[in-house]
Amino acid sequence: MSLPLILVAVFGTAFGAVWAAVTPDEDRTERNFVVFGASLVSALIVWWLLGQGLYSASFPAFELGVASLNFKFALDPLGLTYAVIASTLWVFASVYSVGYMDQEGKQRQFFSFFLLSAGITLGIAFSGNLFTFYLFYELLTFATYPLVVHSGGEDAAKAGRKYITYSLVGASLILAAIVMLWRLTGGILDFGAISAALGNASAGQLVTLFFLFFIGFGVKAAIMPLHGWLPAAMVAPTPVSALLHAVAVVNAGVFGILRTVYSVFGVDVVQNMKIRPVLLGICALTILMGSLIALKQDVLKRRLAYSTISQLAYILLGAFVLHPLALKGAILHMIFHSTLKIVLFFSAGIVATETGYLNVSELRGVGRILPLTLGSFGLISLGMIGMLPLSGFWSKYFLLQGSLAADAWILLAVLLLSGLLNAFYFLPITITAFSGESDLQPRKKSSSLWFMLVPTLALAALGLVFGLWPGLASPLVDAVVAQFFSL
Amino acid sequence: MPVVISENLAVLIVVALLSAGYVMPLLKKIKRFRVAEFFAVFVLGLALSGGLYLAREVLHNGAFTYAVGGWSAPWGIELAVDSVSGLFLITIGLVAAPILLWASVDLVREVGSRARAAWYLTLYLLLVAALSGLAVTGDLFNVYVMVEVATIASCAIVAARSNAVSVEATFKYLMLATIGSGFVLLGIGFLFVLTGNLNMNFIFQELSTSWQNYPTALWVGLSFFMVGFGVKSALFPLHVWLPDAHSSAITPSSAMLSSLAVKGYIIALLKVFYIAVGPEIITNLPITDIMTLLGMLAIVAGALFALAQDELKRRLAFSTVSQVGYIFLGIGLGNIHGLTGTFMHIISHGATKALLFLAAGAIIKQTGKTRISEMAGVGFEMPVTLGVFAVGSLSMIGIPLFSGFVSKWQLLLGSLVNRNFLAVIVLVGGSLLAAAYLLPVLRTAFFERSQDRTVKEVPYVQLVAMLFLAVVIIMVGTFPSFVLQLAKQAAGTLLGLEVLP
Amino acid sequence: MGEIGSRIIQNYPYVFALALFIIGIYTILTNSNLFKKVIGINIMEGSIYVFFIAAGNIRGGVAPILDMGEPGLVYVNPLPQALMLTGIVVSVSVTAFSLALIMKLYRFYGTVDAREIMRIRSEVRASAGGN
Amino acid sequence: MHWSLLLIVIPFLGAALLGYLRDQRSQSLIGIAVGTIVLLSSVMSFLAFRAHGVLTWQLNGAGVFAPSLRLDGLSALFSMFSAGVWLVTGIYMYTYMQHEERTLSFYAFYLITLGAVQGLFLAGDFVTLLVFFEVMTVASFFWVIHRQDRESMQAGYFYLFLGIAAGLCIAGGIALLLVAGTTLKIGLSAAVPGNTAMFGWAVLLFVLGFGVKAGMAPVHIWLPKAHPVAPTPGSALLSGILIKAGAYGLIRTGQMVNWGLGDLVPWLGTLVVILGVVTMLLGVGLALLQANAKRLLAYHSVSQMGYIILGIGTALVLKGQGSFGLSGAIFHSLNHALFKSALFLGVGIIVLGTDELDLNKLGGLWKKYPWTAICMLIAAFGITGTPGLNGFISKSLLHHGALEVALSGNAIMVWAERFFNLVGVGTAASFVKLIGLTFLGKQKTQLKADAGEGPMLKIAMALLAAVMLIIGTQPDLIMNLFIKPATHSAGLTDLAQLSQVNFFASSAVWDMLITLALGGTLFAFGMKTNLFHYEPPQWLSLEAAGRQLVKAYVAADSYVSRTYQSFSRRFGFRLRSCYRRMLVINRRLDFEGGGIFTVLSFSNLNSNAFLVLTVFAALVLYYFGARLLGG
Repeated sequence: MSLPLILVAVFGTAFGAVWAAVTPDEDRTERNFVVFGASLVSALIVWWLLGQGLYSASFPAFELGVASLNFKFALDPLGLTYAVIASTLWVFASVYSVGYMDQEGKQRQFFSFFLLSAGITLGIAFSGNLFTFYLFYELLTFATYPLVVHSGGEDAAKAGRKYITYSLVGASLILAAIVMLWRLTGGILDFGAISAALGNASAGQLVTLFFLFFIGFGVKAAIMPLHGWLPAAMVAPTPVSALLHAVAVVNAGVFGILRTVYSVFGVDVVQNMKIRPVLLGICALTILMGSLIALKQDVLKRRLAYSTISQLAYILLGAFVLHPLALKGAILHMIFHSTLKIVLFFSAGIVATETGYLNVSELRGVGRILPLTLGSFGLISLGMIGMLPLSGFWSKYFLLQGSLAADAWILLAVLLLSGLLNAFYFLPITITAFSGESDLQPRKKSSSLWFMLVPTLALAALGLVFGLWPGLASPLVDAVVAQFFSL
Repeated sequence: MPVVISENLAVLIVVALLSAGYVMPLLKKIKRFRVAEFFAVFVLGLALSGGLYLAREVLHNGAFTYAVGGWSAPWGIELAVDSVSGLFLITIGLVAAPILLWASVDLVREVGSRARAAWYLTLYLLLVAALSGLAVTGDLFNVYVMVEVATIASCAIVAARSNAVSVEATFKYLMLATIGSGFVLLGIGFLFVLTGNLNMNFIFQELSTSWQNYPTALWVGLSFFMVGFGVKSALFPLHVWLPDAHSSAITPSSAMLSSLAVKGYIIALLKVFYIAVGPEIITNLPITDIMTLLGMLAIVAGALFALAQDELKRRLAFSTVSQVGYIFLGIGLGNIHGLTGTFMHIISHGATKALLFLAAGAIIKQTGKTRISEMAGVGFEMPVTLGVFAVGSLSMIGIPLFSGFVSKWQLLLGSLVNRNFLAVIVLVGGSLLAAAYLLPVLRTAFFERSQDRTVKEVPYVQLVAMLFLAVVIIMVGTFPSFVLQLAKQAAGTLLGLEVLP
Repeated sequence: MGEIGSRIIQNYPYVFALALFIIGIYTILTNSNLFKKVIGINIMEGSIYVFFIAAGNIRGGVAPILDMGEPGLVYVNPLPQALMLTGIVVSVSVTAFSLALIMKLYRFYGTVDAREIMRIRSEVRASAGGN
Repeated sequence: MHWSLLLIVIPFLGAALLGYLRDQRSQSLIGIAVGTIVLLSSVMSFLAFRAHGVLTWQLNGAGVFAPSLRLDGLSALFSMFSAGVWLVTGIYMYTYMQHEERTLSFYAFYLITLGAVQGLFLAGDFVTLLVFFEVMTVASFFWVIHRQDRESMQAGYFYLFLGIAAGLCIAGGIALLLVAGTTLKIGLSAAVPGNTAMFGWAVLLFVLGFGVKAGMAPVHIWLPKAHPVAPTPGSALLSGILIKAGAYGLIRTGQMVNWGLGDLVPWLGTLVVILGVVTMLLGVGLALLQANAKRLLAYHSVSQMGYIILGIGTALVLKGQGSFGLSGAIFHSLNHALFKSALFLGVGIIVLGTDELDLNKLGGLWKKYPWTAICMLIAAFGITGTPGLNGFISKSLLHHGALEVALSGNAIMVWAERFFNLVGVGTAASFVKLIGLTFLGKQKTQLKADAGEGPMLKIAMALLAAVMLIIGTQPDLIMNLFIKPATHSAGLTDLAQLSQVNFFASSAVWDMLITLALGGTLFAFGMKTNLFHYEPPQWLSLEAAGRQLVKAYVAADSYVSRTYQSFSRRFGFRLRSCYRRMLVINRRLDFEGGGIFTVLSFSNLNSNAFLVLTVFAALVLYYFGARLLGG
């Protein structure tokens, strides 16, 4: 029952994409319903799978013929987590973008690729072996490129070029790594089965492989210094920035690294590679540098982009500590950061559409015009800092525990310091927005405002709910931890 | 299929194509010329089905030889039908038919008159026949004859549209090709002097016992072959004729040359080196190193030259140079994976490059724009064409589920088996460069706005042709098991290994 | 010296063929006149024929025509001769084709000099605005 | 326990209700109503504690985070007096807020903060405590920036960021505790942890985190910035209650380490004592130099918190025998809440009438403000520790504690005791200054038309004064009713020595009177020699150091980024030009010709034929070369 459902979830959205593409320009309502419906259906399917209980299952691959390069889907807690995040947020984002794109052109192109990327993301989540993963990962780049350059113009083109260059280079590294792995394991690429087959590989080979994967996925996970594309890609329309650069694409990179560490190599192998300090160092550096650079950004979305960079490094940090608690923190942070960051992007988008302001320095008094938007922005930025009672606290709390339990003391300082830095670059935004009077003469709110506002508020509320009942997420997360650590 | 046909099938294919070719001029008088064209396509279809049948035979019952007219070697002409020939026959059928179908729409307008069109068809079928001959031939005599026929025919179809540029390109092509065939002939002469035979198997037996006595002479002969076939198949430093010829010829010709003609000579080269001379001699002589070297050089340089082009067809021509580099790299690797990769790339690049050229031709025909920089927004006027162009580009870059990936994968494996990491880097970088010179086309076509909305999509026949090729690419990419098995077996036959079906 | 000399004397056809080949190549390379290039190609191919016939020849052998009357006759190898017949045919056709092309080129460029054609062509491209 | 839940819920409901009320009066009525309800229910819950002892309440089934509440003597006491002060302030605000703008937001955050504070005092485990701690920080932040001018913004950022840092410290401490394997429950002393070092770090982080809120040196810097700019009720509550949250946290931390029994963290007691002394000295020293009334009071809050911290420190040093210090700290928290809010409210009344905070510009106001003058005088006596007023009681308790540690002969402790008296002198001096310069002498500024003390203001002040007098005169009642149970629930069971203390022993009284006298003389001396106008050099303050640090960072950062950008620009430019050049060469080599390329160009037939030959030659030569090399 599950495999067909997964196929529906993955390719149903693709079908929706085609539908959206063939819908004539003027039938906006129809297209909107298609977009919303398709993402809703896939989300429902994912939730149904979740409801089925968190078993790991891998489905009969259908033969691609290329020696043991099979097309294989699998269902495991880790993948399911990513799927749940992506598909759920996609529903909200579809509502939001219906509102946001109301005035924009090229809707067919936008929405078809929007849905296509949704399906591909689910494909990444459910892929059962490295080859399938690589396939969808590669496709994601091409499916999201049109969204990045959607706004047109020279800088969009430049950003798109940057994005695709970075991604393709990363992907090609991954391809090389996969081929080497194939050689080493004698053709075994299924997640979970690889590490057993790596027995006769030399340490040097393993480390080389690991770093090939790390750099390859690190591009999308925006590890410094591979992050260049992310701030540039902020020229995209806001729903795109929100989804792709807070939820789908960057998380795909992070998810890839999680897969590499836990499903490909396995905890013990990585443990024995003795490279943890290097990895942790890189992550710590990314966290701090990202925050410090974010401090200097005046363009709101760029600031958010840099905060994303540093927040993603938290997740990787948790992954590399190789401790159950830290992994729990990492997975929680993957969930919470997505749900929080998307709200920030949404609010920024609303501000941009309603007032036309893009810079932090212009926001003075805007809070009076858009109280709900800026209110949720402020609330959620508290969450990003890691203050109770918002969800952001809990992930950092487990990250801290994990890294301390694994004797990575320095991380305590890093995490606390970066929390403070987050406060430095997030809070002034809200405070300026609510203090003083804006010189903006009041104009009527655009008709589609509520389409954008409702998802924003709902997700903000979600952040609060998770903060007060972090237990809601724990069955899933504990399942992931139990999957990789024999506790 | 009746026995008499099935066992004579190999020669029947060639004969059928030849005779069909010679019938064409007679058909130029009939009322609707399309009939003639469709007849030609139909014959090609027959050839394809025959090729498939042979391939299945070979795959299941192993290779067999066929003595033409019952005269067995060394007196008679011997055809050696093995998986190499099967694979290449399939490639020919899969690619030649859609190209001709595409051409059939406005061939007359392209070449000027019905009569010329009819002769064009003749030449086209001759070329195909010669290539199929190369696929099935078993001795050097035929190799020479077929190579010559192919050369003249391909020169002729380049000159089909008679304007200054194409004629000049043709002349250059002809000169170089003739020098090349002179070298090939000399190479044949050397082998003959050394062994007193022209049949590949006999040559193989002779050499395997006695080649240490005169390695230098053998080497000189092999160098003659390499240069001769290198010129004809546009191995990098010898590719000089290709860009002019391919960019100035009419679209079907360019597609044909890039996707098939070039490969035909490579098949011949493979036969000479691996069947006639034999793998162990090849691996003992520095040939493989040289081929690897030239292959890598070709991959990089071809791509760099392609980047420099603004004219779409010329860019594609240079990309052919680069892709031929992949094929030679595979030959140079000389292990089972490498050669499998070579064969897979022969078929995948055949389909892909044909598709790209046809799409480019469609764009040029509808918009009259030859430069990429002028093609802003074409994607919205001609979605299908640009869509299949995208398919071709992705396959060329080597994205999974497209045929290009399969061959790249095998090549990567091959270079890893040889611990040749430079080759790995070059392969990966090559596909990045391919992305660099193909994706801008799509970007310009889809993500830049154009003013005029007047352009229309090409007629559906041409769409069908292109879509067919796209489907081939995707099917080979997604379910390659049959072709891949064939390619593996072909590589096995060349290396003298037994590959289980 | 003597020994090498005698070998040269013995294999004079090959030496001759080599000389011819070099002459042909030299003609192709040095003459910018297209006709002369074609002639050069013919010379080159001629050298190849010589090479083959020499290779196929056997001292005192007779033409390979089966004669039941006299057994024990030594026949020269017919294969190279057959090959060369084909080769001659091919080269004739190539020559014809290239001559036709030269005529067309003369029609287009008004000259049969390769350098001239190069010059004109690059001028045309330059006027077309380069590539 | 239901009463305690009410304590937390009611204020938030009130805040929600405020949204529907536009005019200031009804808003303030809501405020007063909520304050009353909260006070009543806190009293009720105190009675419940008297009846049933410690009450705990746990929200189950929430998985990772299970909020829990705990009502014991300490929390009951703190919640009660905070509720009381809140109510008084609410009454005060009825008049005061008529002179402020944006009353709605102020009232909303006034109530939210009340809820947060109550929750903080009633929290049953440190995570729950942290929740309310953060809410309190953020909500009270809006008091500070309420004026929204540049100064208040700056002060607000200081307050907010330090508060958040404190929260992060506490969070880190919690994580450390968990890993160290001890309980997070409040009110239990930690079981012997698995990892003592980690436990020590956790305690240190707690001290730092709560110290920020408690205005402990050297992280007190937010306090003198925030108080002057906030509206008077805000500063009154900040200084009266919010910093007590820090003290509360410190006390609970002490309880967690079981007041030094078992030497889990041996250095803790000494550290806290030193911090306390430094805080006292710094606060009073800087207070003496202030001319701005509110800032003077703010610095006094610092020094008074120093007393409290010192008390906690002595309790820690004495390992379970320190009931003097601890009870003194608790008692002093109560007292300080009372007189410091009274003082702030009084100053607020003056400000309403004069818009003047500079003491040197005030004077002779007692005629106009008799009630205020009297109440502030009482409060001043209280804070200076005059016998008969509340301050005296707690200070003498603390002094006992100090004496006890001094008996140990340890130099630090001896000096601590001496500084204790010295600070008393300074305090006295500066309050003589405050009262004298404000109410005595001749009037320097003329008053506004509506200047004067409205009934509500009078009531507020009078209430506070009355309570202070009651405490001052009936110390034993208060001790037995509140302080002893609180001390007991704070983890000190041995309270024997508390019962035999005689507050009004002549020696103690004399000490205090001498201190006052010395204070007076110091004031006179200071007024003669313009000692009070001395400006301490900038570099002394931590804030200045921080500013230097930020400057240095910014400079370094800008330098690095500039060099990086210029480098990358130049590099990218080079790269691009090389790339273009290559393309041009390729094209010319390909067919465009020109210059040398006419000969080399691929479209040159001769060169092509030559190329073919060269390749052939190269192959043959390569072979021979290979053979020569290969032998």
